[in-house]
Amino acid sequence: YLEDVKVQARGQLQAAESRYEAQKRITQVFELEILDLYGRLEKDGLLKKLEEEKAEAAE
Amino acid sequence: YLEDVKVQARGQLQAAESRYEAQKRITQVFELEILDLYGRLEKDGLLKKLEEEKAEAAE
Amino acid sequence: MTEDSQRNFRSVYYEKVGFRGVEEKKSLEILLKDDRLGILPPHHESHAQVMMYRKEQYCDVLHALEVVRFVSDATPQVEVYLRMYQLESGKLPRSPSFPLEPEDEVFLAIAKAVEEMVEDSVDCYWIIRCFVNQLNNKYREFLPQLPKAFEQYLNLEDSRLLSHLKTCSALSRLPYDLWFKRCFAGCLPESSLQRVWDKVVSGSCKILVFVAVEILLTFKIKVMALNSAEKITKFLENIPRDSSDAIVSKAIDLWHKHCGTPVHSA
Repeated sequence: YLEDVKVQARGQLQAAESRYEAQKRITQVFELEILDLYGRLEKDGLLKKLEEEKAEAAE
Repeated sequence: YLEDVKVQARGQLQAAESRYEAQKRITQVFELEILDLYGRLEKDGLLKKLEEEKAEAAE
Repeated sequence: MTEDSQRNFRSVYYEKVGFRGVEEKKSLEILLKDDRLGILPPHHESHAQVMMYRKEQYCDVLHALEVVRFVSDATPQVEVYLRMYQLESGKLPRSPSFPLEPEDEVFLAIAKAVEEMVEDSVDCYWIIRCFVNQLNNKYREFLPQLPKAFEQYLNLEDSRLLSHLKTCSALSRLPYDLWFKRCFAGCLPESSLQRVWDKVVSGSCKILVFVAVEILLTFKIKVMALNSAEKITKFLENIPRDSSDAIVSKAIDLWHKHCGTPVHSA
């Protein structure tokens, strides 16, 4: 019975691990997208404006 | 001893789940950031176009 | 006096007044390993793996904040902890320059105090996170009742002092947020604070009431001499730090007197 419990626990842990890995891959794709978008904004020399707007929005 | 194994497994599972939940939150934040950055790029693109049109009309 | 002889003096002093001595300083770290905050399960074999999960989660969240440019190398460490906590609870604002909410200020005060007690930043974040979660979840309903309990126990201990506070209309304006929301973070020095938080973490938020009552009793003469709510509050927010160890010791006695001897306080 003890072995059963151990096997079951290991299974649950593995499921949680693989959910995490899947989610992390999504995050990594998004991260690349964000870096790319920031790059484009910077290239256009508009980042400064963006930051000004962000600061204004906070006021 | 069986109880020990169960408690230990539960602790590990909770930690794994928590790591997964954090990753999900990160995905949400990244998603919002991407939408926001696209919005700003589009706005800047439109603004540029508008200015170009204005300049043309003035010629 | 060298650092060593100071420590000896301290531990001798602690023994005299009946406390465990220099080990007190480590108590929060012991709590961490003890699982009373639920950070680590109470089994050593799984500690390594759980700690790895905790560390990875910390790194994931921190990195994410850097990606969206919410924190940078210049961001103060306690603010980094705040942003991490906000992200994890789905409360990250749209911009880092938005004004902070009162609950954020509470978080920062607690984070500053924990930062002084715990060196490792991963441990530090997890302790803050769990402590704040405990206040927000387990104690959510109790904390608003503490000012009333404070009034009751002060009445039992010194009704004249209570009358004086009422006469000055000071009772409703005492620093309750500092006492009960921030759990004395920024009010008591680190060593005294640890002994109070040790009790809070172990399940008694009522200790906060007795610390507040002891502060009033300790500074009775001073408080009785002040006759405006504003002056009284201002004084209580900035009490002299050198008396805090004695205050906490007396508060724990008072707690035992009124609430018996809870099992975890031995």
